[in-house]
Amino acid sequence: MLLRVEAIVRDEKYEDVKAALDAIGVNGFTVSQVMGCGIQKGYAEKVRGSEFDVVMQPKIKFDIVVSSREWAQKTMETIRSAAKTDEVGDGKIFVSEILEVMRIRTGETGYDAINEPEE
Amino acid sequence: MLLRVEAIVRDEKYEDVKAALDAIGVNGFTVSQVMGCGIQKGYAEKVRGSEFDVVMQPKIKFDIVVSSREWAQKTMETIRSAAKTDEVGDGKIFVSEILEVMRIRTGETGYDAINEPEE
Amino acid sequence: MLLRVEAIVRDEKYEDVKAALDAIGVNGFTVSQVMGCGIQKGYAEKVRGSEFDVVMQPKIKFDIVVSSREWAQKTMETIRSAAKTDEVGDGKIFVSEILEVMRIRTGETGYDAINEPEE
Amino acid sequence: MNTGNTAFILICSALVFLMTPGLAFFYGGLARRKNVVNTMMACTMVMGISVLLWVVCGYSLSFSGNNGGIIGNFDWSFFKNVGMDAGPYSSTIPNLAFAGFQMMFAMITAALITGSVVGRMNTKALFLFIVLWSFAVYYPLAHMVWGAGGFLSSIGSVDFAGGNVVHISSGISGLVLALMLGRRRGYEHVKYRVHNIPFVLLGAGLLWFGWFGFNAGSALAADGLAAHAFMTTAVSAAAALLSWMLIEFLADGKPTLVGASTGLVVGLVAITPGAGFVPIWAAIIIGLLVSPICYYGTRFIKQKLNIDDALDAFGCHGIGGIWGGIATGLFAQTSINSAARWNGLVFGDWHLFAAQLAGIAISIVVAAVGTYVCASIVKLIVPLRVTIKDEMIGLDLTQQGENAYPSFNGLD
Amino acid sequence: MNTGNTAFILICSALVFLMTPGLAFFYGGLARRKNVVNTMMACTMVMGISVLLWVVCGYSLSFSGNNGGIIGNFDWSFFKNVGMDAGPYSSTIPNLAFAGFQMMFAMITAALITGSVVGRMNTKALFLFIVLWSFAVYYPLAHMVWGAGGFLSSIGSVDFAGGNVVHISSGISGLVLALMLGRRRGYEHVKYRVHNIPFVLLGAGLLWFGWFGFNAGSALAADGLAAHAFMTTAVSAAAALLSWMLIEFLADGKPTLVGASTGLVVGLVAITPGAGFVPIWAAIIIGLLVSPICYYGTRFIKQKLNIDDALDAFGCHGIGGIWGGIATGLFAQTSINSAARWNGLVFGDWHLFAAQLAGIAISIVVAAVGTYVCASIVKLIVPLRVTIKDEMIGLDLTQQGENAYPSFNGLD
Amino acid sequence: MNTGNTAFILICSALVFLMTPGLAFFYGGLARRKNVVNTMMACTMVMGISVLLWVVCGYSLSFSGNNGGIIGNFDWSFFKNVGMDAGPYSSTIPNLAFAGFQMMFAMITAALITGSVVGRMNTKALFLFIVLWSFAVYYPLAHMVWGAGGFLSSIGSVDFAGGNVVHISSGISGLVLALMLGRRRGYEHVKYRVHNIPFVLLGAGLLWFGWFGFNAGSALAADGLAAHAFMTTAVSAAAALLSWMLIEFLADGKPTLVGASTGLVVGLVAITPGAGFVPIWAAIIIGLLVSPICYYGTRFIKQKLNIDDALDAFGCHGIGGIWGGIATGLFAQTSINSAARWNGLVFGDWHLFAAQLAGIAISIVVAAVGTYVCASIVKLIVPLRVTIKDEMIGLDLTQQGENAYPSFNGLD
Ligand SMILES: Nc1ncnc2c1ncn2[C@@H]1O[C@H](COP(=O)(O)OP(=O)(O)O)[C@@H](O)[C@H]1O
Ligand SMILES: Nc1ncnc2c1ncn2[C@@H]1O[C@H](COP(=O)(O)OP(=O)(O)O)[C@@H](O)[C@H]1O
Ligand SMILES: Nc1ncnc2c1ncn2[C@@H]1O[C@H](COP(=O)(O)OP(=O)(O)O)[C@@H](O)[C@H]1O
Repeated sequence: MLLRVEAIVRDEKYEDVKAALDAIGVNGFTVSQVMGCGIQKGYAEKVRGSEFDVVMQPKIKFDIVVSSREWAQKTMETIRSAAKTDEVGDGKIFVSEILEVMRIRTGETGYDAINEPEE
Repeated sequence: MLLRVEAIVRDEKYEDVKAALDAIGVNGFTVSQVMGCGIQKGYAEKVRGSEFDVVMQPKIKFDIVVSSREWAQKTMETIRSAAKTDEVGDGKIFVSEILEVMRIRTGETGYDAINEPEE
Repeated sequence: MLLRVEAIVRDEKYEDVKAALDAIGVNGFTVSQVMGCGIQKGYAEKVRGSEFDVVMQPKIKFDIVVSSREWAQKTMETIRSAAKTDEVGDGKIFVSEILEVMRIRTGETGYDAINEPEE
Repeated sequence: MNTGNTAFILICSALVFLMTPGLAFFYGGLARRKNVVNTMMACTMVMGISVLLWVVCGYSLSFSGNNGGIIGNFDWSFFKNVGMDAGPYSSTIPNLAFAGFQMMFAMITAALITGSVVGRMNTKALFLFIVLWSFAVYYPLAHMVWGAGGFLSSIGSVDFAGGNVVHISSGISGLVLALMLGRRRGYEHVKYRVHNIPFVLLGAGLLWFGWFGFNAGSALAADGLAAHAFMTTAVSAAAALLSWMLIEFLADGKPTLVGASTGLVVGLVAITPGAGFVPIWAAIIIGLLVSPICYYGTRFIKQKLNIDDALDAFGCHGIGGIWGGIATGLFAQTSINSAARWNGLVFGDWHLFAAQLAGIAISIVVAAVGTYVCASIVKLIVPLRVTIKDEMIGLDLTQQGENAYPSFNGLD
Repeated sequence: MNTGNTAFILICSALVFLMTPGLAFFYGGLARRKNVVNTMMACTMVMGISVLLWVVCGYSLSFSGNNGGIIGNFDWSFFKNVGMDAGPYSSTIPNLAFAGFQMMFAMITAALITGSVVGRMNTKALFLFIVLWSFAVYYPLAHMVWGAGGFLSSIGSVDFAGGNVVHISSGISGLVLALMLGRRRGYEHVKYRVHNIPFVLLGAGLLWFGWFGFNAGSALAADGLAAHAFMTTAVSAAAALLSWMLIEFLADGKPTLVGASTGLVVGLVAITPGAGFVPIWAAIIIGLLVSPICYYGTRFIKQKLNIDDALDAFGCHGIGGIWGGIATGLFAQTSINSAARWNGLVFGDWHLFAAQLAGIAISIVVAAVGTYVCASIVKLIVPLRVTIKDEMIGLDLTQQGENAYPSFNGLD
Repeated sequence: MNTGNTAFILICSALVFLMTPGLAFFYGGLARRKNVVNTMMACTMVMGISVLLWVVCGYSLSFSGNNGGIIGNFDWSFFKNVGMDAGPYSSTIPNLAFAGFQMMFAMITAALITGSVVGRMNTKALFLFIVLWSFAVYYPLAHMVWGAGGFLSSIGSVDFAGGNVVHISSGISGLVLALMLGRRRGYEHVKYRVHNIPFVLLGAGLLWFGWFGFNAGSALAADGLAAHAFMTTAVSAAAALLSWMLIEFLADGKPTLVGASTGLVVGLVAITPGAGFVPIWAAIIIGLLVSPICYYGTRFIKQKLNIDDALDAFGCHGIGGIWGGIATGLFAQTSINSAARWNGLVFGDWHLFAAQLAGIAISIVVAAVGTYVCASIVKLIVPLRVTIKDEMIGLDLTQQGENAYPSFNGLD
């Protein structure tokens, strides 16, 4: 079963999460810059003495497609322990189903498309 | 049932949509900058007298994960009324299923992960 | 059946993929800038004589929602042939299910929301 | 004719010129991302308008002849009779060099106004406004303050490098224009964040650099007075930079770069009228005080009066310029520059102080009335303001058809 | 020796120096995001090459001695005999100061060429080309126009600050190189959007600032002629800025900032050869006309002739320089500067006009032939063009191994 | 008093001023995106501190009187007795102009240090440090080298424009501070990529521009020596730019823009002490050699010694300044400038060479000890370093409460 694990984490946790994913041997992932708001309502910024609410916080989104429930579980736990600060704004992890994968280079699909041949 | 509502709206509607989502009490959302094309084919830009087609238009993508069909419906309607201009290029809303959610801070999953405790 | 075809391709293949999608008459798509890593482990960059690994590579993500399995197949093949260089790092295509679509401008849903009326 | 003085004034003119592109970055950096090009365009088109009008008849109206102390005549139109020889304003430099130096002042003044109107003013209306305003406000004021027989100089009011002519006039004009335009859509709840802080510093750095030419060059010679004005300029800017940082530090412990940049600019504004009149220790005081004055002044205008002086053209230049004019009346010394007829108030003589107040008041009236009239005329021809839809999409795309950085969130 | 003149020329040299970094921003801003570093690198490496070659023998070949009116000799190589005393070209400034001033001209000229080749030229080939081109085109032309006994000056053709030597030569060289390189991949359908419009304005602002040194400094003294050239420079730029805005306004109601910036630059180009020869009213005409000439010229070259003169080095500098040379033949007055032997055509004398046409024609031939020969030699050593794959990935990564802004769409 | 010289020094002062904003861009461009504002703030606040302290007593301690060859006195505090007339250091320019020129040197020196500490130093601690350091290191060194009766000048060591005072002192101070602060978190594995390469070039371009004022202005007159220093400055920068490109070309075929920019800066550093002493051919050698010295030196410090000299304040200014001081001892000629008592080593006299080594050694000791003491005092008041959490979030948000470009990956 192909699953997409999508994690929205704090900006400053990017390097830690990346290192943690590398450590468990994830085969690949895609990262993008997003802005988010949730319970954490941002901070107040001052420009020349006038205060403004900055509600949207910069976050980093990791997208990892994995080929089993176990991997999804493992990935979630790894991300969680790397990204946690216990303060509001730590982010969320979403899991959804992927029907099909293809590696553009080889045309491989399914399990082979996201796992390295030697594994 | 966990659902992801994903809306692609006009750049300049960002603040209106955000305000509308705040108003109905959505618990959180994630926003990113994208480029899109559809029926709307962009505009022509002139640089030193030479004309260029600019097909891709900047758009804003909202991602909102909600915990019921009703909320998904409500969210879609809210976005639609805030983002509509009746001109080509207003964008699209996509709904898909999410299997699992986790709040990184607490490790809560499912409904609790995306709803504030006091609710 | 509504499907999302999501392709992560090389930066420099953006124009080729776009042209190829236009050529088969895709009705619309959304593009964003992402960073990725996979088997391709980046390159080494030198700043004033010190070497650094740059693991994350800039990639382009295409999101195309289509209304049938045939279109999904056609879209995948089109992207693959436009984006392929046969070198590591060409990227991946993911397909997932979409439950609902709405065109913001008209409120149309389902098939009509993503296909032009004249078709 | 003196080659040292001529070299100095020509180079200072180039330095003052650079202030307008510098201002484009100061303002452009502060603007929202969707209004960057439009904000910079305002300064850029002013470069064209001010120079061309100056040659056509602006210099003549400001500095040739005298009609009732209010305005000059047309004898020097198209620089007729303005040549390579010395003119009436300095015997050691070519009349053309003096004309060039003064031209840059006309340019930066008009450019300063545009800070009040960003995010909502129609480019066409702004263009017309700048043309009319040059005639209605700038040339008369320049003549009154610096022209032979000018009314303000005849009452003994002094303005070394343009406190009245440049800063008060632009600040007041900006304020009136902001009032006539109304606030930007959503002024109360939208967050106007600075889109590019390095650009703000770049602008502030170029302004300071150019300001050395502005103030030291106003001695019209490469002499001790120029060196004095150079030093008062530097120290006032430095003091204001530090006092703005201090205010922010006391407020929340985080002095900002936008604050430090703003501080140095208001320090430069405040010393402008007195640069060649006040002693160096006074320049420190002038600089230290201008930051709190402008900090709280800006806040009061925007939050209490609810006036959308978008980038604080009034809050910084108007208020800072008024303080500078008053401070000149407090601290000027005839021993530094005998162009001042009396010492300042702290040395016990009230004459100069009174003349300064009168000068400031008259400058305010001229600028306010002139701006109101000009903008009212423009309104008959084109609307002052863009449509709400254009404002939301942003003025870059709707007024200039451009996007400042299309490939940063888009693709190349 | 005169301190005022020496101060003026040294500072003007610094101002002209700043034009090359300014140009790096003007060009870099206009480039695509994947070619920014490479575009700026072209200007930067020219700074190194031009200065070093100038000291080695460039100055000598341009200004020492005379061989048939075509080229100088090697007597001043490594600045032997070039010292703190006055040289043959001015009795009031050190020969070293004159050498420094002229050095900056050699630098900016070579840098201008690079605008035609962005997005596809091999950095190594460009490096070699600039070296050869300096010998084949720049030093001969500089000698012919400004050197003692130079051929073009002997026929009475005049060039105040470098219309032929700087602008026509760089424009034509760029055009020939663009032709030899061929168009960028996908030239017909790819959209070349400006990646950073504020940088374009920054570059244009620094160019204008530096140009005051370029044109006024060409008087080689801080005198009335310098002031005159200062003023013609300003007004031509302003007029061209406005006329470019007008063209765009008439076309679609949206004057652009890239257009205004381009306008001011072509205004500066056009006045360069005549800055110290034509009256001020003529500078207005020269500026007003250069914008339509370059606007339609650029369009014709790119769309009709289908030549990929990428950032319009020819369209702006070549065409603008030719117009400037012709305009000098139309409007020059011996009463302004007796270095011109005759008045211009509008005053009824055709001699200067004819000499100008001859000068332009010869400059074009020298630049075109020289460029063709140099590029052909380079081609024997390294390919002129990068591979298609490298072109697609972008020259920043493939030629410099750098990414201009890695953390803007990536991550820090 | 001479107007040409006065004009020259005032304008050169403005040019040197511009180096500090330029440095803010050079450093800011090299920094990570989350530390841009903080890096630029360091340079900006130095502008305020250095100018204010200079007027209060810095100028006096550096240049008024003499206590044991080590430090001056307080006679010129608040510029008492510093006026429009000539002072003891030059008979042709106002004492105020000399004071202004020297003030800019104090500013840029302090700003240079900040390059070593980016990404981890507490802004408050840096502020305090700069204040103390000015007294403990800068004023004594300036007095020893340039003050009347200064110890280093009395032993015959020469420093034309600040090799010891500016570059060695800032480089060594940066190094000591970097050691006391420790490395940035994750120094071993995190990749520090340059966040904005065009800003690096902008900074380098403004530095080079300002450096003409720095070196040529150090002649304190617009004369042949100034022109000589102008030329050695240009050619050393150009040679170093090219030799840095060559090293990179040999390493992997891809010369970078960051490399070329760094090369030109170290070329400027290296020529600074000898600009008005060495012949022009020697300037080529000095420039060609400084790039490999700094390239391998920087590598050694960062990779072998594992010192986090973040933006290479020591690697470029310290090492380059030491090489420049030595090179002056090698190549100086009394015939160029009789302020040097002996010729350099290559001309067969070892006296100057020995004096230079002594001067360098003493400068290193003063800077190292002074920095250590000052930072130790500061540590008693506020921690030198920010918390780990603040370091990860970035100093922009945690120290300044700002984000350099909030709407680039965010939204406007
Ligand atoms: N319902 C949601 N849908 C999509 N993204 C969400 C949702 N809720 C939160 N997020 C994302 O997660 C981030 C952190 O959420 P927040 O509620 O502030 O913190 P926490 O998860 O620690 O309670 C937000 O900035 C947003 O990007
Ligand atoms: N099939 C699709 N898949 C993904 N995104 C789409 C699709 N169709 C449209 N979009 C997105 O929606 C935006 C608006 O679509 P467009 O067809 O121009 O307008 P409208 O929805 O008003 O007819 C596009 O710019 C694109 O980002
Ligand atoms: N498991 C994955 N989940 C999400 N994205 C992936 C995954 N594997 C690869 N990618 C994306 O695809 C890109 C190319 O993958 P890579 O393994 O380097 O090349 P190839 O697909 O040619 O073997 C990566 O940069 C990343 O953005």
